[in-house]
Amino acid sequence: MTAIDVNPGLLMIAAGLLACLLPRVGRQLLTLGTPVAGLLLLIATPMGALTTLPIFGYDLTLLRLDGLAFPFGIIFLIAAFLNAIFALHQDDRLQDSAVMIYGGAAVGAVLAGDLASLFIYWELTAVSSVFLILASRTERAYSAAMRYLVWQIGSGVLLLAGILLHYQETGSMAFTTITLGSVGSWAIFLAFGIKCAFPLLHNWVQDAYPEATITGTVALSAFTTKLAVYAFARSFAGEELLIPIGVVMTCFPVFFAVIENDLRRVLAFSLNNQLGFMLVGIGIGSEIAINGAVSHAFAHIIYKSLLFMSMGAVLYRTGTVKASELGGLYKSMPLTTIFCIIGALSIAGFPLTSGFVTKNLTLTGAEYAGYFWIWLLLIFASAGVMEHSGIKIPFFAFFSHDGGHRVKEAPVNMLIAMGIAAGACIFIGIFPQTLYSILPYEVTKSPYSVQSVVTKTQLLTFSIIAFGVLIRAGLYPKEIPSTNLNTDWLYRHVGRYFVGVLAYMARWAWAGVCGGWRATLGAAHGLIRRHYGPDGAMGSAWPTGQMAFWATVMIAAYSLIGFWYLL
Amino acid sequence: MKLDLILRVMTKFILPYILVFALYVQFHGDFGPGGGFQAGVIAACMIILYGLIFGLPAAQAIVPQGLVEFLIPLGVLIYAGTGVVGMLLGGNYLEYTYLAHEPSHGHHLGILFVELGVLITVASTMVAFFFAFAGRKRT
Amino acid sequence: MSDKTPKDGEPGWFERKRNIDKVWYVLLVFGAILTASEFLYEHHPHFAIEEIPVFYEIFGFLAFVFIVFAGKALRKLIMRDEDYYDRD
Amino acid sequence: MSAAPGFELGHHLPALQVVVPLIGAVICAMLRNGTLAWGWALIVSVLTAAISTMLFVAVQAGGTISYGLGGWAPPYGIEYRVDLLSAFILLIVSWAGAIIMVYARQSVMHEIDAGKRAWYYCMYLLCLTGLLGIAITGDAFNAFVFMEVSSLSMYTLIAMGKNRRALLSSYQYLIMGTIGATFYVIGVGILFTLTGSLNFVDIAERLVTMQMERPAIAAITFLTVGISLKLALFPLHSWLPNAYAYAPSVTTSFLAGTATKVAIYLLMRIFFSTFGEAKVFEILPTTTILVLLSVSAMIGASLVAVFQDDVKRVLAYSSVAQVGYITLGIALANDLGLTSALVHIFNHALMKTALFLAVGAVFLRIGSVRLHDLDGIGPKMPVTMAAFALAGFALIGTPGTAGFVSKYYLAAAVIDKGWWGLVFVIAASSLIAVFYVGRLLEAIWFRAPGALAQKASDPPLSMLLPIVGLSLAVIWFGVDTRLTVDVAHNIATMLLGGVK
Repeated sequence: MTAIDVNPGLLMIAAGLLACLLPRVGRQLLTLGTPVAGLLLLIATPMGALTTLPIFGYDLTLLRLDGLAFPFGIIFLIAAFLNAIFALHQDDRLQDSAVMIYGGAAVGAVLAGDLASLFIYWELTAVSSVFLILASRTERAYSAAMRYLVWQIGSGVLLLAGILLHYQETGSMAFTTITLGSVGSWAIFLAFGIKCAFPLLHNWVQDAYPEATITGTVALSAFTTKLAVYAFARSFAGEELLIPIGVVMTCFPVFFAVIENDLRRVLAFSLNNQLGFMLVGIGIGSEIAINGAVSHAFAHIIYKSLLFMSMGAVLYRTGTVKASELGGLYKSMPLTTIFCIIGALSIAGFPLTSGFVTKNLTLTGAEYAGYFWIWLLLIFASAGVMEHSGIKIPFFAFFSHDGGHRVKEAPVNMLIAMGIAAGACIFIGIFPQTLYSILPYEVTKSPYSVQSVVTKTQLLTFSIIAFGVLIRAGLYPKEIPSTNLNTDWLYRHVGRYFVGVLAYMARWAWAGVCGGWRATLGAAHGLIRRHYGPDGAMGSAWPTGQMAFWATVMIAAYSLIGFWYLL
Repeated sequence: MKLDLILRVMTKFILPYILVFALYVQFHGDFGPGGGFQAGVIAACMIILYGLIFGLPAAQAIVPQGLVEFLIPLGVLIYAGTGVVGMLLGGNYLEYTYLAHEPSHGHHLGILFVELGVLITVASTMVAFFFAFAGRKRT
Repeated sequence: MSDKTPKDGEPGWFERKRNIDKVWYVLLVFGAILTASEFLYEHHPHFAIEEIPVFYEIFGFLAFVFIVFAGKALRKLIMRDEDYYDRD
Repeated sequence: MSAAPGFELGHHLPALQVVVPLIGAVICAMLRNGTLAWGWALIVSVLTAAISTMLFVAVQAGGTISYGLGGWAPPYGIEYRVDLLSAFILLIVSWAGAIIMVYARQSVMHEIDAGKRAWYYCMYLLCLTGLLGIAITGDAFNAFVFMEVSSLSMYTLIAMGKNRRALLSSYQYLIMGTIGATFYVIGVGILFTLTGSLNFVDIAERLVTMQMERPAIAAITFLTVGISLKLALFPLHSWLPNAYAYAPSVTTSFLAGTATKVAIYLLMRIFFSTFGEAKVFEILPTTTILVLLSVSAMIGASLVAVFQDDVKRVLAYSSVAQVGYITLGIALANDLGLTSALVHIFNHALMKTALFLAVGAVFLRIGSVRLHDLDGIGPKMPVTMAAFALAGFALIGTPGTAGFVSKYYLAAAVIDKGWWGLVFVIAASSLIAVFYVGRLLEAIWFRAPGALAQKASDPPLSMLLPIVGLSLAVIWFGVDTRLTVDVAHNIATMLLGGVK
């Protein structure tokens, strides 16, 4: 191992742990400096580098750098850097170190070469990121964080089970292409799927991200799901099942986004939709489609961060991101407005923005492969993106009817972070070759053919015109403060009653058997507390007689069972 | 009770015989029933009886608390030390064969010391119990 | 856009009916130009549907309208009070 | 009889292992002065640890060592028998004893009255003697005697706690411990009437030819339940939390690191090298019962730990849960399962001792271990609490720490057996551990310090060193598994080799 072959992810994690102990200035230097150091380290690492460490009887591949890992590593580090600038105004030990460990784990996972390491980083992203939600320090955020954690750990557990099974079947721990078929591979697929917010497994994104802190949401939007995209690109490239899944993901969130009132939740829906594009690319699996997915992830992290940052700035200044309470902010926050519009144009994929040059690759991939319906639905989803991210976000936050907020422009550090991100969106849009050069495969064609520019512009412009028509005709749905049900209803609402009924029945049954003894069953927090808490049957100090009683019960049970077996 | 003349005089008479009986039980241990444990209890009875009749302070004047607390570990030390001596002389731990020139003498000697240790510890522990209970103030 | 923070009650540039109309007409004109430009370059359609004239314009418009109306319908089904989950 | 005259250290190591702390304890009691007694006890415990290390090396090199006490040849005399399993446990117990002793001086000065300190160290060494004795003896009844030696001294060690409830806890432990010991001795008695022998190896040889009759089952029953009480297997665990919570800090650390581990050793000794795996696990449904109890412990006790307000109680309930991991490994009765159980005995001793020592340091500084009083204490005692966090992460099973190694092997063992559901149980239990450890860490590091925590600071060096050392060892043994896994694997192979 040469000095340079160190996983930059480990560097970030170490710095994150160190940051815990430092005063504010030291932490800021670390949060800014470490991503830069990591970037330099990553660029200096020769392509194809491979570092292995023998442990537990097999080789852990600590570092594996290839064409697929490189762009993801780069963009994760850039995202960490942008987030660091964006967070400079706040003094929060917890978030500073959590976000670095989180980003570090994501980078580490991308550069890890075996499934065991992947699992470790996978869990680390889950555990570290939950602090970004907890850091909101509200009751709502706490319960959202717990639900988030359950999903994330669930994914981790599934991944672990999948890895072990996969290892049993193939004898290989290598993190590389996996063919769907065995139970193990399905478990891994599903574990990735949870983290990638597959339809029906998606709701933790909309549930948790809007509850995170202003800066936390930016980091959350960058790492977790894109790590899953990377994992799919690494292990399941060309797996056709991903295409229908991806298409569904591009389409269904747009309907929910239209009626959502919380603008950060709208962005969370839009995140799902964008992931769908990437998954379709991975599912198609051709060189151009993979390029499309990777570059889309790259560009997406930047403009989605930008959008979350602009909404963060709005939240920071006005204290709300509810569409029904906002509007007219362009007067107070002009720069934020401009940056937000640039982000919106990018995500919608207007020519000369990063979204255009990357989404074009995926669409071209679908065209070349001749998937007509896929292509059509992707076009449809593009119009959908225009609706909820391209128009809705900037329109309701900054224009629309005046919400009456008279606030200051966003803090300088936020403006700088947004400015850099906005600049990057346009830079990539104008000079796509810089991004194309680091993609896994060579890109030969420029995205800017007359046809593609004209047709995409037509599509998007007429979407805007449709918006104009609807809003002028008063047909556009009003913004109403509301909660919109989603799959989380199942476990947040029905689940509660279900658990309640179960617990009631269990208690009843127990009472019948042991005369008023309290049940030890129950899943809901209150129930567990009732039984396992300090006053519960399990948690309280037992009288000596009760202990002795149990000893007798055990003796009797063992004896009976033993004699039964000898009969 | 201190005023009861008969009890006081009789106790003073009996005490030496109790001690002699204790020593008899102790030394008779390898041939008949008896040994360090019983002897220890009997010896302790002497002090306890004295304490009952003449009061706790009087008993503690003969056997101070500090001495009792010293004797308890001392007995164990004698027991364990005998074993170590046997070990140093070439046998296994607690092997008395090499304590004397002849194995049977060695064993005799070994048992004697071990029983002495037991006597000291048991006697002093019993006394310590008595002191502890008798010394408790009513609350 | 004005640089100074506007006073309360004074409508901003984007809140005057006249200006909004201006933006709207510019948009319409731009749409018209785009539609016209359709006939000025050589088409390389991958799918038959792309050969329909003004396909992208119609598709974009209809897709948008569909999404909005579907959303409105969806609201009937899934919209609840804001504090829905907070109640016990 | 045997052995040529002349003293040879190597030959007498098994005896010295027990005799040194025993005589040390006695002399400790005679010293009367707390500080002197501590110095002496430190020397003795380090010597004891050195002896165990030498024994371990000797056993690894030359195989099982047998030592006939008093020169009487086994199986008629009492045999001290050191095989790899015994040597491994001796190593853990004696080193835990030595390391905690380094720490003990300041803590004991703070928590025990001056007049009782020498007695405290005496009892500590006696307890050490008893625990080592259980692990080293090859005689079933002698094991009972040592069990009583260790238990009686442990009751005293607990009762010396400052809190008045320490007395009640000690009394409860006494009742339960006595019931356990009685069951054990009943079991041994039945075995004696069956086989006419008290020597484990001899009993095993005689049992091989016997059918599995009802008395044998009764013996297994009493032995298992008796030892289960001692090792706090669910639902016989309830003496443990109070005993841990109200005992002096040093006692708690020592108890957590060693006492349950030795009981587990005894269980393994009886299951695998006395009755044999075939009798216990194939004829009887031991696996099912133990798995059920272990799982209940892993989930139930962990859940209880989540809601405790006293840090020591959180850790105590976690210990009950962790014992569940170990017994689960035993219950699987396969190579990987036993390996994981043994590795976890080692690792859990390591991390729990570290955690309790750190908590003891907190108690020294602020006089409370209620979670509420620990709010924001992290930045005030950074080194202690960083070590606490490390050990806490290990408790969860974070990769890179010792806790992960044991869980990894346990999961592998479960999979090897084909029981997939249990993987999720292990994961679920770890998840609950995330909650209770996270709750502690959140309070310690991320809350605003309260009035008590404000004036806290890191403890003196003599306390800090063991804490830091152990928590670094937690990392070390998370990466370097030669000592733990390789040895444990050899032991597992030996135990499953069956009764000769």
